[in-house]
Amino acid sequence: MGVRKALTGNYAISYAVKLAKPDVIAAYPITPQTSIVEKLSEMIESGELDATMIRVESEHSALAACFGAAIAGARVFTATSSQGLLYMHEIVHWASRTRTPMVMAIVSRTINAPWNIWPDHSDFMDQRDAGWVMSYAMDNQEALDLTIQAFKISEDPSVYLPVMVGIEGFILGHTTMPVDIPEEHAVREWLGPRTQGYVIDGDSPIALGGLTMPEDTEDMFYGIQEAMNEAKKVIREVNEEYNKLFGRRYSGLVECVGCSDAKYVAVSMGAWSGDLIEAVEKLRSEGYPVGAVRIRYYRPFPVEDIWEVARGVKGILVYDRSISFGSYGPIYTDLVGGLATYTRTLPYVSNIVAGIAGVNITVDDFYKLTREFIEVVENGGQPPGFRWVRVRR
Amino acid sequence: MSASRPKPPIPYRMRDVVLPGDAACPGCPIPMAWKVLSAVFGDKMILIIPACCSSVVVGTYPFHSLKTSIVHVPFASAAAVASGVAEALERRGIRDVQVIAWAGDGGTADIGMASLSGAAERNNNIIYIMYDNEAYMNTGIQRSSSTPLGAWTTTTPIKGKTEAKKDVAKIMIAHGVPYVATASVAYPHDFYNKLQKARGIKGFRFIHLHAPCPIGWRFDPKYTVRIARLAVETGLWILYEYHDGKLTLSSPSRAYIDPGKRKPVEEYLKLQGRFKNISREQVEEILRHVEMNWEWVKRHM
Amino acid sequence: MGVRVIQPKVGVLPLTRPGEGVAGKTGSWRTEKPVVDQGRCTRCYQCEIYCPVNVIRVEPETGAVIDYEYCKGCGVCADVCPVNAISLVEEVR
Amino acid sequence: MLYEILFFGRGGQGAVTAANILVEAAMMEGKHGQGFPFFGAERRGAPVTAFARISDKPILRHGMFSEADIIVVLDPGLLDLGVVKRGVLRENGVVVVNTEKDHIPPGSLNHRGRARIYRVDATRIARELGLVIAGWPVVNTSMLGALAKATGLIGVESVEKAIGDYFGGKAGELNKLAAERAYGETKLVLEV
Repeated sequence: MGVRKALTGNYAISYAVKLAKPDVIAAYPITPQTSIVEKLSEMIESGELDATMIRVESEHSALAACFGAAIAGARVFTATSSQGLLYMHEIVHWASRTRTPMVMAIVSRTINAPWNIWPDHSDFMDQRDAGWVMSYAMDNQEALDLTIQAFKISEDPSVYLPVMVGIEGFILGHTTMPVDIPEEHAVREWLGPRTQGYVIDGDSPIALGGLTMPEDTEDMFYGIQEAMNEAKKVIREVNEEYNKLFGRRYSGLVECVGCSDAKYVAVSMGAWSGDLIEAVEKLRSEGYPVGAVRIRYYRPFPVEDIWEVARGVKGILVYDRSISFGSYGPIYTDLVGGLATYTRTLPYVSNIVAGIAGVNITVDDFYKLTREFIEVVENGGQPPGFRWVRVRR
Repeated sequence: MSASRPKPPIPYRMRDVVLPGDAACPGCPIPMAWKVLSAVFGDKMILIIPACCSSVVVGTYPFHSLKTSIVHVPFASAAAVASGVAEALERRGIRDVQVIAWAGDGGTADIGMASLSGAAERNNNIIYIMYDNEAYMNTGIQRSSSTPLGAWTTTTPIKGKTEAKKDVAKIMIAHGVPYVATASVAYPHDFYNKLQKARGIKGFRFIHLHAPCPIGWRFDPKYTVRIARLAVETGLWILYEYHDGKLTLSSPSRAYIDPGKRKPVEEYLKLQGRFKNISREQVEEILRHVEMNWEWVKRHM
Repeated sequence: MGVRVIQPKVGVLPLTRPGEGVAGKTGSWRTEKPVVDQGRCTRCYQCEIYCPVNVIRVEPETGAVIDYEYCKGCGVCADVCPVNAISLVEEVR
Repeated sequence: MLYEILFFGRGGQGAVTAANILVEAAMMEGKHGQGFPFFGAERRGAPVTAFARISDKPILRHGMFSEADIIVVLDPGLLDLGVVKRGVLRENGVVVVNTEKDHIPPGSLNHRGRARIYRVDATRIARELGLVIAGWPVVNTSMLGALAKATGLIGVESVEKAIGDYFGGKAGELNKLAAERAYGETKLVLEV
């Protein structure tokens, strides 16, 4: 079996990448991502990892170089945050629309200006329409496990889409926790050699991404939507295989705590889900019939999984750590839209946007906000549909 | 025009890769240059093409007009994608395939400059060819930093460009890369020899290829080669190689080190509608730049 | 490092393969047609080297032969011919 | 039981490293842990805060906190500056201070209820062992030894093993020795 090490979330990702044995890594420094690629550079220079590091001059080139290496048959990895991810955005789309398997870690940091290095989900959410499979970890162990799984999912012929794995900067990125690192050989055997739908290596004269008429392009984009649907199945299978091989207990696209008898559910994603689960457990111990739904995979959006637990509940409270200005939190809009495809009578679905720009939200905050929501509904009232909970009011 | 007989095997291997019936405008020199590439590399090349005329020239899904591999990439990313492809090939032990970034002047001198500079500084194992038609032709003739002084474009519609042409080859020399050359579509043998030379060198190689555009430069398409040749014969476009810290003047340009041998620059300008409104002062300024360029070349020989 | 190429189970890849006439029979674009005077042709290859559409073949026996199916009629061949063996005539259809 | 621990030090004294080594030591005892720096930019010499959580159950909560069960002060000057008062010590909390003096001004602490205050002269231990880097006595490993003694939260053997793993070689040996000596020299100076 593997070993247990005390690792930051960033290092947990570095170790996961090492186990997946990429051929090429290209990255550019940005706080709070940098220590992932610093660690990988150290692994490469010490000979621990046989890979090529392309030390590029920008994030745009980081993902472009990864894209180039990937289509030429290399397993690749990069990582970034915030402005860096925004700078990459063009290539983010290029990678998915060419069905290029690759893995990128996003160490979330809010989008600037003003300068701010603290985490919310705005950088991650900015990529939500880009055709990447998107997962988000709750703790460092999951950061490692999701990163390893990302390679498997990305290279599955039913998927062939790039995968991004998110963690919050600092909250996981710079926080040391014990992490079980699986045995290298077992991971490599499970992942197997790199798989992709085509390879551009000069062996046959194919061209990628040339001018395409609307109807043909639409067919290609439709295929991405189909691949996203396939990805749901693949993610569940990969999870099960991984659990069995490495002794984990992950659920599929979402994780539910106390949902079986819940009349209310609180939905969240990321590290603060842990705080929310703690609050929900406290509420349950006090007799409140509430469960917590944690989103592990945001794309494809796990609406079926949420419907499973949400059908028949009286209220759903969605915690978003980013805001689509002029609209709502993105998880909320995805959830309401998704549930509306199942039913014409939705329960109360409320949205709380909080923790924006790195504002700390505690177990206590979750406890109070969730209890308040339940009590309003129980007392026959109507909870506010949308609230932006700020520390300074 | 000289009647020198070409040395085989150029014309024969030129037949291999470029398929007829592409989407280039009549007289476009892009496929001419590809024929020379094919003479050197056959189909063992991967062209990395950012947004430019070439993205369109090769045709529409599900076919493309070159019997070789192409990767179409976003505007600013040619050098970076090429770096990635080259590193992957290296790791896979594929040595007989040349990765070539093929980008226009906009994709090189403007939006692609950072990624170009990055790849050059890293000395990634690629050949970067900037085919320079001196404006954004694919979007309809807008000014680039490589547009020459005085030239009309749709974004310099009345006064013409008021600044001098950016000298990208010099910028690349300053990067200390192993090989930099200038070339012209009018001199395919010279271009061929430079590609052959570049082929034998490992690391980052840059070729700045002068490529007149009949549409954007406003001339009869049959004059593509004539105009490209005039650029050299007037001394405006100097063909040279820079290798191992030494600059070598290429044979087509050798005579023109003597200003007396150069044709009058007006012969070049008057054939092109884009210089219709160029002022006397601008012509003087161009001549001053020509002189400065030659002085620079002499200093580095 | 190994790489396995397996077709995707769903979707269409944005890949193309080489083909002639990606822009159609480009011979129809011509307004002028280059005509070779074989008696004058010296087999110097200039027209073949420069032809942007790659439709001219020079063979020692035949001299320059133009494939009019794709020739766009740009006239470059006529301009580069050192012995004026190619003339441009108005296209008549 | 979840313990939350605040480390107050100055940039360069290794408060963050101390938090991380503590997590490793807890891990060796089968416990769960989190160790992290203040989320932001900190500069050498300026006051810094590091955080740790240790629990026998998986830790769900994340992020910084200002209330703690244990406060570790790496630099006595921070007491006078009022920096330590930024952390609120919970009922029955423990404070461990690096100081040569037995007198700790009670007003320099912020405690909810009863508290026990321990001290150790970690600076002297570091100097005697030659643990000085770029002019700075390395006190963090001594303070971990003192923490083990004062709280019993973690065995000093685990602390020493984690220190050895973290530094390795001669530095590891010296730092283990520092922790061991601090463990022996730590004493209770005040109960409030």
